[in-house]
Order: sequence, then structure tokens, then C-alpha cells
Amino acid sequence: MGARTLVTGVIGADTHIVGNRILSMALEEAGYRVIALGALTPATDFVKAAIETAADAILVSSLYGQGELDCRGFRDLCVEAGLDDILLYVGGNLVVGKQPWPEVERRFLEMGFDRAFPPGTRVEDALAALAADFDRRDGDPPPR
Amino acid sequence: MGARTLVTGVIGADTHIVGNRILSMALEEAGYRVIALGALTPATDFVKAAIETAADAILVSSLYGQGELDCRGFRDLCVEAGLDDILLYVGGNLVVGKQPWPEVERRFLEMGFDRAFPPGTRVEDALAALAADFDRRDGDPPPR
Amino acid sequence: MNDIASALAAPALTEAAIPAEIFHRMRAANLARWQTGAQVDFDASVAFHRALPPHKQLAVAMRRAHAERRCLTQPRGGVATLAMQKALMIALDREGLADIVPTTTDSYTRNEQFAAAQNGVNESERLERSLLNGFPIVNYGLAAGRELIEAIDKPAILLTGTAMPKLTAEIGFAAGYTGYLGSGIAYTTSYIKELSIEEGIRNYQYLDRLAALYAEHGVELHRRQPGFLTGTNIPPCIAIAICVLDCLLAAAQGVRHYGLELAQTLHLVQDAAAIAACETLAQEYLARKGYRDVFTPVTSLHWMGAWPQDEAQAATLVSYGGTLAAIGGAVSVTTKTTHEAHGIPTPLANAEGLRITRMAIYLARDIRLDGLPEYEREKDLIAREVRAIVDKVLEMGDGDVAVGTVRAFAAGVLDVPWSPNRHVKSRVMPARDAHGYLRIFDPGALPLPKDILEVHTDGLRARAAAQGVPYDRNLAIQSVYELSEPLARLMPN
Amino acid sequence: MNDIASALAAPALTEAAIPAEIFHRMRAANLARWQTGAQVDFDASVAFHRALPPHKQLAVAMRRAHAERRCLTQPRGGVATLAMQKALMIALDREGLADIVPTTTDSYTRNEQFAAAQNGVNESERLERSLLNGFPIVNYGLAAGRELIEAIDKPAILLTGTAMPKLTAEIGFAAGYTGYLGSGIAYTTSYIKELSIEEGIRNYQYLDRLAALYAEHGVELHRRQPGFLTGTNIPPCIAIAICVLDCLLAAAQGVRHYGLELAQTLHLVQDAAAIAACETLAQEYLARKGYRDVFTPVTSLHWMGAWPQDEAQAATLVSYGGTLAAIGGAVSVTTKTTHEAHGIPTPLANAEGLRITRMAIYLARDIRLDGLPEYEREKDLIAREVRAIVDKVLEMGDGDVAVGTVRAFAAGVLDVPWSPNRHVKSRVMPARDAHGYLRIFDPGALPLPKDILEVHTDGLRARAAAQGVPYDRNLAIQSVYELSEPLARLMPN
Ligand code: B12
Ligand code: B12
Repeated sequence: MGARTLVTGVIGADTHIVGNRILSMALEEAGYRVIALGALTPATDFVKAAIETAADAILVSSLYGQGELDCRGFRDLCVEAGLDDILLYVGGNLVVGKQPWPEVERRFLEMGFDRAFPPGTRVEDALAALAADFDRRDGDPPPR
Repeated sequence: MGARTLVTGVIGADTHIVGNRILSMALEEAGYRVIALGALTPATDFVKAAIETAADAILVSSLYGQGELDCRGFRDLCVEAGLDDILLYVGGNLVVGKQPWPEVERRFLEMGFDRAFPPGTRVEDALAALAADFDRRDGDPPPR
Repeated sequence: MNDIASALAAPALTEAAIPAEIFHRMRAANLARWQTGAQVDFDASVAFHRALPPHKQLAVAMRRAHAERRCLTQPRGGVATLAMQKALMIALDREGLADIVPTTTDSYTRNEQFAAAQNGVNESERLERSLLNGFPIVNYGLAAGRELIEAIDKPAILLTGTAMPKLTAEIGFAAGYTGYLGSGIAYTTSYIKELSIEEGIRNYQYLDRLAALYAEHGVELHRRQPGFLTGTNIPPCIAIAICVLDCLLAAAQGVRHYGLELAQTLHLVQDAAAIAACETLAQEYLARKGYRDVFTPVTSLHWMGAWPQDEAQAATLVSYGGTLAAIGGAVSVTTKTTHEAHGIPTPLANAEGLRITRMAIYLARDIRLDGLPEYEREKDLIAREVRAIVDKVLEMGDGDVAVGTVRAFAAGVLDVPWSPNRHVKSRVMPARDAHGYLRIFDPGALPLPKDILEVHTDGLRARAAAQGVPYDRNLAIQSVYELSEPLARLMPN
Repeated sequence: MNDIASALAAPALTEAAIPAEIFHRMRAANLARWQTGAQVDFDASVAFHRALPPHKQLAVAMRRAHAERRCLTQPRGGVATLAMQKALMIALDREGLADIVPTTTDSYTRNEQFAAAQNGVNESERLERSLLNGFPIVNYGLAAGRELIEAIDKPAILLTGTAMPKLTAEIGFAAGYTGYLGSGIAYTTSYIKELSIEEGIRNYQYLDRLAALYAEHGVELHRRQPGFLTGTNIPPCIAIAICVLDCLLAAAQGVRHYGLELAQTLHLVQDAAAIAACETLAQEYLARKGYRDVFTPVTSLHWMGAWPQDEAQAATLVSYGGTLAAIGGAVSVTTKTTHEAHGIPTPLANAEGLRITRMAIYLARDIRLDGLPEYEREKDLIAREVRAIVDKVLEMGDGDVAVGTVRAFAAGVLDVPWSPNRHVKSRVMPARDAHGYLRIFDPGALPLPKDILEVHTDGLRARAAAQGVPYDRNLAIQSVYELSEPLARLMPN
């Protein structure tokens, strides 16, 4: 089976590219095929890119605090586009202000993300999570 | 009526003389007769000095935190010595550690001090309190 | 919309001032883009500014601080609703003793997504917490702005990190804001992905022309350039070169009061040298272009890169940020807080950051490094670097700053590390050297003399050697994280 | 008890080393004063120290840090019970990353009121909170001390601010503490009211002789002098003069590892100059007296005067304290916390103060002021001041440091501001000048040359003029409060 394809980008009107770029570089070095959409990327562009590239996962970055608004309905967009169970990660400074992480995490899992990552997450943690989830999925029977 | 006499000092094994000295200087400048016992003064020395000088008030300083132990029974000592209602003030960093002031104040009032003053009290506040209390007492009928 | 605006502007890009009647038509078109634009009445605005007491005019405050060698404090701060914003600004004024009170706009407003901003306001009111990272002043309009100005007793500045400032500025100035942070080169390279450098420059030519128009009517406003760029390990020479170019563009539009910002490198000597060099070089190039009366105070910014999660470590960056600004002789400092790595600070944490900084300024108020050999060396180094870059840009533009800048970015002669903008090469890679100086690992196409590049490379090789790591790009990436690392890793026992 | 001890010592006071067999009898008498004294077995103690790993030996850590130009961090910390003290020391080691872990003794122990200390322990256990300001190590004895040493993975130092250290030191060293802070002149002038300078010197001659005895048996301990004195606006020249004299007294007893402490003035240039001058002058006088092999690392102390109640302002003093120590090149820094004005800090607040400081050291690790004209001037000034004082003291003692010191205090030639001790004139009055330097308002009988006093007076007159206040003693009193003032008063908008 060829290299997994990942779509990365910073959602909404968010200019914070540094962490997303370092993450994308690290994912490439780890052998993934990475479609990096960069900063200020509308939710729809993520989905479009995922379809065009038959991506296995979408990694959404949101640093500027408005991710709580930008990410609403993201999973629905995927489902509408037929990407019913594409792996969805989100990470960064997801909400406005210093809020208890468990609560923030719950909000984004409820939005349909498979995992959410707290501020200051290091790339190693992202890589480990991807590996684990893909392994699990390889084990699983293919989706109906 | 002549100048009021005040006994000042730092109680117990407490070396913190700076604030007590500045306070004593300010009290003198304000016209009081001040008997300054200085640092490391046993409770009994305060009482002795108060009797010898027929003092109107005793101002106890305690900065080093052990005042909560040193000041216990201070009022009783005065009463035993016949100074039943001499005015008793205590001020400084009265207890060990940062503790809520209202609670600390209560402890020292229960020990029989007429007033307790929190960390960082300025001399003006001390002077104002003395003036107020002496005025009140001048108004009162002399004690039985 | 920008197309119309630029169509109305001089057909070909030039640094020249926008002619009066063309600018008149540009303003009409601009104000028509959103309903609150209609609330702007220029003469009424001029009258309001003239009626402001001096201590609420930022231009006056900056000139006074510069003359008295004082360092003013200014935080950032924006939340979604008027009530929250008012409470925040009052807290910063009273609890934080801020000398300058900010209004940061939200990121939808910054990108002129006013409908999205409105949704953010509504959701914030519904959930009773701010879901926006700033205050949507265009949506709220003039009256709300005035209410904020009246709620505080300090000068107010608009912080609007955007390449599209035209509506925000019109409404902000009309509301009584006396300061505006932003510039065509700096923000276009750092805050947007698709917009071209040319468009960004045109947008700020509009803003600078507007500030000049106020000046023509006797109202001096504090315009300010955000030299921090992407905030991520920007070497002083890159920041200052762009400060100088943005400043020349503003002067060409008629601006005579133009502040320059520099993000701290967190190296005491490098920061003091950069602050001193920045003002000297700006004045040097202003003089070359024949502008002899432009006031260019320098503002120092607390660390703009990644912050540590540990609030104790963050408190040190805040405090040291005040020390660096004071010793460097900055006219003002822009503060951060112990919450920086976590999220937008509460009003309390924000005020606390201001007081930590203010105390640091008090302690270092009279310390200067003049005469310190290392400091004098660093100043000369920075000056030589900046001249190498700026001279080349002016040459490429045949003397026109706007044209030269666009061509220089296309060629990578001007470059910004970690830029999100497609029109910026972003090949240049900075890193921190063995002694804590920010140096350049990969210069890309920056026109820096060989002997200077060796200074940079030597320091970085020394670091690689000291840490026993290869001399490669990872030095630059490590340097992005360095100051956000926990102490146990940064400085083990 | 002290009378017996001193009767056993050489009849007349002299700096000379206590003869071996007299010292032997002195120790026996000393250890008999309290039951736990009997637990001390010198040979067993030597064996224990020799078995300690190098990273738990403070003498080794200080020599390494000095060689590598690093600045170690050390807090203060003492509570009433063994359980609390153990938890505290572990927190300082792990959460605070302290390089040196302290045990501060309580003030009853400091004054050898061991019964009162026991009552404090009992009450603390009853109320489940510490009612003592330190740990009563004499009451607890050897085993408890060993338990503390084993609980941490760092070197441990005893902080015992007392003029009567003899029992505490015996038990502390036997328990495995490798550092001891205290000296005969400094502590006698600052921590006690009635005890004479002579008695204080004799008590520390015992301690230094004891440290030398360990050295004779191959165990190098870190002895340290508390140059902060009363902690209240001590000008560098007074602190350093007493550092030098205490150091000469220790060397005479055979000590070859003697740290020197200086409280920060909070003026970057004055502190850096003082730290540099302190080590140079100590070595200069050691050489004059023929000691060529004494190691004298300098420790810088966070502000020792009155702290602000506002924890934001306090955080700045903590952070700046790390900056000053690092830039000054101190080998270690003793830290305070944001709780300082309120009370003994919680373990958490204490650890936080350590991390704030550690981060500040990291940021300034490579900054030095050598070559800065103002810094070089200040170093020379301090050197001239110290030589004027110390030379006079040596002259008064006909070359004997102990005798000269006693006579000098009697004459006011040696003087300490704000001293509680009846045998100290305490006529000298320091104040802060217009530029933040600590200067001398009233020199009392300090033998400072006229031209030097003018430097002090000029700066203070300038301050009075700048503030529009009379040039009088109130300058000194204002200066006691200055840094504890709220910012709204210290630096209004
Ligand atoms: C300077 C100082 C010292 C100097 C004292 C020099 C001297 N001989 O005076 C030195 C370095 C010697 C010292 C030693 C110690 N100190 Co000390 N010291 C301080 C410090 C930093 C400032 C005190 C000061 O001079 N303030 C300035 C004066 C003007 O203010 P003031 O003393 O508060 O007095 C004013 C008011 O309190 C009020 N006031 C005072 N008394 C009274 C009485 C009345 C009736 C009234 C109305 C008002 C009043 O008026 C005064 C004038 O405005 C304080 C912390 C702080 N406040 O910043 C710690 C502090 C007082 N010290 C403390 C401790 C614990 C010690 C030590 C035990 C060492 C240790 N374990 O760390 C030893 C004491 C040993 C002993 N036997 O006593 C603790 C006390 C802890 C607590 N209460 O919980 C403090 C609070 C520091 C801390 N947070 O740990 N210290
Ligand atoms: C540098 C910076 C900037 C630069 C960005 C430059 C650029 N173009 O990239 C500039 C100066 C331009 C900037 C601007 C703004 N910023 Co900013 N910025 C920062 C800062 C200081 C560092 C960010 C950074 O680069 N970190 C280093 C990288 C390596 O880490 P990272 O970004 O966190 O990414 C890592 C992890 O998060 C994780 N990760 C990230 N995404 C994902 C996704 C997945 C799926 C996974 C698994 C992991 C993951 O992996 C990355 C690599 O380790 C942070 C605060 C901080 N963290 O210290 C604020 C911060 C992010 N900014 C903030 C804000 C608000 C803004 C502004 C809106 C201005 C304002 N209102 O103050 C504007 C944005 C305007 C806009 N339209 O977006 C806030 C966000 C507030 C909140 N969430 O509550 C922060 C947190 C500061 C603060 N406390 O206020 N900023």
C-alpha cells in the first residue's frame, strides 16, 4: 500500500503558518504524502483538496482562537462530500483564551474530529497519533 | 495633660528593627513620649517598661512570623501587672506565611490586642489610629 | 472591491502621493463598501480630534515620551462585544496603568469578512464569552468607537494586523483613535496569503494619505509600522530594512509622525543596538529622500515568537521585555502576558503583564549601553546589513520605493522568514547562535556582503558545535521552539 | 554558655587559629549544651561526607559553576516539622530546579531557645500548619538532618541567620550539609541586640575552625559569608568591607573555600560592579595577608529590602534579580518570591520564584558589562571606598583583623545601617540617588575620602532637587520604602 496522503492547512482567516509548516515538513520527512494548503484556508478548500487527492486524513490547524467558529460543521462538510470516515485531526490554540483543555477537547470531538490537540503540541505527538490510528484502521475491516 | 507615653519594640526573637524604628521616630515627631525597646524584646520587658513609665499604650511589632506564638497571653501579662486596660496594638507580618488578613486579625484581637495592623502598614495609619483611640478614651469616664 | 480602489488610484504603482481629487473619489468608494462607512464625516472627525485633551492624543504622548526619554507601556486587547471591550479597556487603563490603551480588531474584520464578524458577535452574546480574537469595530461603527474612547483617560491605538485597513482606519480615526498600527509591506508579508505586495502597498498608501489629510487639517495622528513581521526570529536587519521602506512610503504620502516597531530578539545587546540603529537608519534614508521633519519613535515589542507554557517562565519574558525596552531606549513597549502560550489573556492577566513590565522599566530607567564595545560593534553590523538591503531595493526601483519593493520581493532581495504570503519567497532562515544572537542561517537571496554573512555563520556553527548537532536547517527549527521549551530542557541542573 | 566557650578560647581576642587541643575542649563543652549534641561523631561525619556523590557536595558545585561561568539558583526555605521540611525541600529540588537546596532554621533555634522551638514544633503539629519561620534542626537532631539530605538530589546548605551557630553547625555538618551561611561580623551586626561583636567573632571562629577541621580530614565544605547585613539599602562598600574582614577571619582559622554574598542594589551597573569588585578585593587582601589559595565565589541576593505587596511588581524583582546575578557574573543567586511582602512563601510560590529566576539567568547568560565606561568607573569607586575602610580597620588592630574590627565598630569606623545591635553605632544612613544608585547620605564616622563622599552627596542632592524635596534624612527613609511602593505612586502615568 502506497504512502498515506494527508491534507494540512490553517483554517479560516488564520495567518499562523509557522507550526503548521513545521508540522507539514515533519509529516513529509516521516514518509507521508502531504498536501499543504497553508494559512487562511476555508473549510471547503480542505474538503476539495481531500477529494482530489483521495486523502486519508485532514489535519486542521487553528491558532488564532476563532477555530471554534471556523470548525463548526467541518465533519458534515466531509460527509456531504462522501468522505464519511476520513480521519480528522485539529490542533493549536483552538479557542479564545485560556480554557480548561478537557472541555475544549470535548467541544471539538463533538464537532466530529477524531482527535484534538492542545496548545504547544509537538510534532512527535502528532506523528505518534497518526501511526496509531492508521494501524488500527489497517486492522479494521474496510468501511461499508 | 502631658504627652502620651508609648512603649514600642519588636517582640520575641525578632530582629526586624527597621519598621519599628521608623515608626518610633514618627511617633516622637508626632509629639508622643516614646520608650523604644528595640529588637528581640521579651513580652515581659514590654510590660515592665510600661509600668515604669506609666505608659498609655504598648505598640508591639512582630515581623518574623512567630508573633503568633510570642504574643499569646500578652494581655494577661498586662492584667496581672495591673495594666488592665492599657491600649495594645500589634503590627507587622504577624503570622507565618500569606494568610487571609481578617482571620489573622481575629486571632490577635482574641489575644486581647485592641488593634492589629497588616503587613506593610504605613506610619500615617498608625498615627491616625492612636489619635482616634486616645480621643475616644479622653471622652470616656476614667476606668474604675 | 480592492480592484475598484486600485483602478481609481494611479494606474501604475508609484510611491508618489495620491492626488487630492483622486483620493476624494477613492474615499467615497471605500466608505460605500459597508453601511457603517456612511457614518464617517471628515470635518466632524477633525473637530472631535481637535477637542481631545492632549493626554488623550497619542502623537502628543509619543513626542513627550521621546523628549523625556521615558518608555510608555501599551498592551494588546480585543474582545467580541462592546460591553466586554469597554470593560477590558477600562481595566487596562486603571488596573494596568497602561500609558496607551489598545483596541485589537478580530481576524474576520482584518480580512473584511464583516458578516462572519457579525456572527461572532452574536455567538459571543449568546454564549456570554468572546468567540472573536478582537473587536469588530467596523460592524459596531462610529458611536461604539466613541463610547470606548470616552471610557478611558489615555490615548487609544487601533491594532488591526491586516493588509486591508481602509474601512477600519476611516471608522477608527473618525471615532477618535489617535494611533493606528499597520503598514503595506510588513502586514502584507505576514497576515495574508494571496494578496500581492503591490495591493498591500496601495492599501496603506490610502491609509497614510488619510493620516496626512488629517494633518493638513491640524490633527497629528500617530501612524506606526509593525516591524515584527511574522514575529518569528526576525533578524534586526530584515525588520529595520522594512521599517525604513514602509517609512519612506508613508512619508511620500505626507505622513510626518511615523513610529517604528521592533520585536525583541531577547538578546540585551542585540535589541539595544537594533533600537538605536532603527531610528538612525530611518532618519538617514528619510534625509536621503529629502524628508527632514519626520518624527520616528521606536517601539519595542515583547518576545513575538513561541512562548513557554510555564507561567513562571512567561513572567520572566514579560519582565525582561520591559528591561530590554528601557535599556534600549525605546519610546514605548508593547506588552504580553503569562497567558501568551495559552490564549488571549483575561483583563486581569493583561493588566498584570503591564505592571510587571512597568516595574521593570522603572528599575532600568537610567541604564544605557553606550560605549559598551559589543554594543557598538552590533550597531555597526546592523547598519551595514540594512544599507546593503535598502540600497539594492532603491536601485531596483530606479529610486521609487514602491516599485523597488515589489521587484525586490519577486527577486527574494527582500525576504521574510516564515511568511504565509505566496508572493514572498520566505527562503531566508534565521536561527539563534551560540551566544543568543539571532543570526541568519540561510540568507536566501538577501544581498548581504560575504564578510557579514561570515559573522552570522560563525556564530551558528559555534552553536551547532557547542550542542553537538549537525549544522543544518534544524538549527532554524530548534530556534523557533527554543524559548518555549520547559526549563528542565532549556537549562537542566 | 558562650562565656565558658570563650573562656576556653584564647583569653584575649585575636585572629589567630584556635589551637587544636583547646578547640577539642571547646567542642566537647559545646556539644554538651543540648541532648542532640551527643549524636555528633566527627569521624562518622567525615565518612558520610566522603561517601556523598560530587553532585551533592556544594563545594564541588560552586567550584564547577565558577569555572564554567554558570550562575546557580538557591532559595530560602524552612518550616516547623520534619514532614513539612522534607516536602518543601523535595518541591524546591524537583519543581523549582534549585541547584542548591536550603534548610533555614527558625528564629528560636537561631537564638538558642530550644525549648521555645520545641513548643513551636508541637503547636505546628497540633494546628497542622507551620508556626515557626524555619526548621529547628538542633531539636530534631542528626537522623532527621540525614533524612532531609537523602530526600534530595542536590547539595544542601544551612541558612541560620544567627550570631550563635555552634550547635547548629556541629549537627548540620554531621548530618551531611555541605554548605553553611553565616559569619561573625555580618550576623552579629544584623541578627541580635545585646551580643558583642567580640562574642560574635569568637562564635564564628569556632565554626570556621570546625570547617577547617573537616578540610584537614579531606572534606571541603562551602562556608559562606552573609554580606547582605541588615538587607536595607546597604551600599556595596560597606558590604564588601565586611565580606573582606569576615573572609580574613575565616582564612585565619584555616578555611580555604569561602563564598561572599552581596545583596542586590537593583541598579544593574552598581550590582555588576560590586560583584566584580567584591571578589577582586577579597583576593587582594587575602594576598596581602599571605593567603594565596582561598576560593571566594560571589553570590548575588535578590532585593533584601522592603518588597511591594503587588505580586506583579514582586515578580519583576524576582526576574530582574536573576538578570542582575547573571550579568554580574555571580556564581549563584539566592532567590525570593512574589509572596515576599506577605509572608514565608508556599513551596509552590518558592519553586515559581526559582523558575522565574532561572529563566532570567538563561536569557542573560552571556551578557557582561566589561568595557562599559559607567561600569568601570563604579568598580574603581567601590575599590577606593573599600580600601579606605579596610586599611583603617587593619591599622586600628595593629594588623589583627579581629581586634581591629572590634575597635572599629566601637569608633564607628565600621558601621552598619539599621542595625539592631547596641554595639553598632548605626549612624551611617544610605539613600538612593537620582539615577538609582545606592549612595551614602550620612557617613557617620566611615573613613571615606572627601572626593568620594562628594560623588555620593551630588547624586543625592540631584535626587532631592529632581523630587523637589529637602535634602535631609527623609531621603534615607523614603529609600527604605521606595521599592515597596505601589506603581501608581512609583511611576504614575
Ligand atoms: C529587611 C528584612 C530582613 C532583614 C532585617 C534587618 C533588620 N535587622 O531589621 C534581615 C535580612 C536581617 C531579615 C532577617 C530575617 N527575616 Co526578614 N525581612 C525583611 C523584609 C525584606 C523587609 C522588612 C522591612 O524592613 N520592611 C520595611 C519596614 C519599613 O516595614 P515593616 O518592617 O513592615 O514595618 C512597617 C509596618 O509593618 C508597620 N509596623 C510594624 N510594626 C508595627 C507595629 C504596630 C503597632 C503598628 C501599628 C505598625 C507596625 O509600620 C512599619 C513602618 O511602616 C521583609 C519582607 C518585606 N516586608 O518585604 C522580610 C520578612 C519580614 N523576613 C522574614 C523572615 C522569615 C526573616 C528571617 C527569619 C529569615 C528567614 N527565615 O528567612 C530572619 C529573621 C531572623 C530573626 N531572628 O528575626 C519574613 C517573615 C515571614 C512571615 N511573617 O511569614 C519576611 C516577611 C520575608 C518573607 N516573606 O519570608 N529580614
Ligand atoms: C508567532 C505568533 C503570531 C505571528 C504569526 C506569524 C505567522 N504568519 O505564522 C503573528 C505576529 C503574525 C501573529 C498574529 C496574530 N496572532 Co498570534 N501568535 C503567535 C505566537 C506568539 C506563536 C505561534 C507560533 O508560531 N508558535 C510556534 C509553533 C511551532 O507552534 P504552534 O503554532 O503552536 O504549532 C504547533 C502545535 O500547536 C501543533 N499544531 C498546530 N496545528 C496543529 C494541527 C494538528 C492536527 C496537530 C496534531 C498539531 C498542531 O504542532 C505545531 C508544531 O509543534 C502565539 C502564542 C504562543 N504560542 O506563544 C500567538 C497566538 C497564537 N496569536 C494569537 C492571536 C490572537 C493573534 C492575532 C489575532 C493578533 C491578536 N489579536 O493579538 C494575529 C492573527 C491575525 C490573523 N488573521 O490570524 C493568540 C491566539 C489566542 C487564542 N487562541 O486564544 C496567541 C495564542 C497569542 C495570545 N495568547 O493571544 N501571531
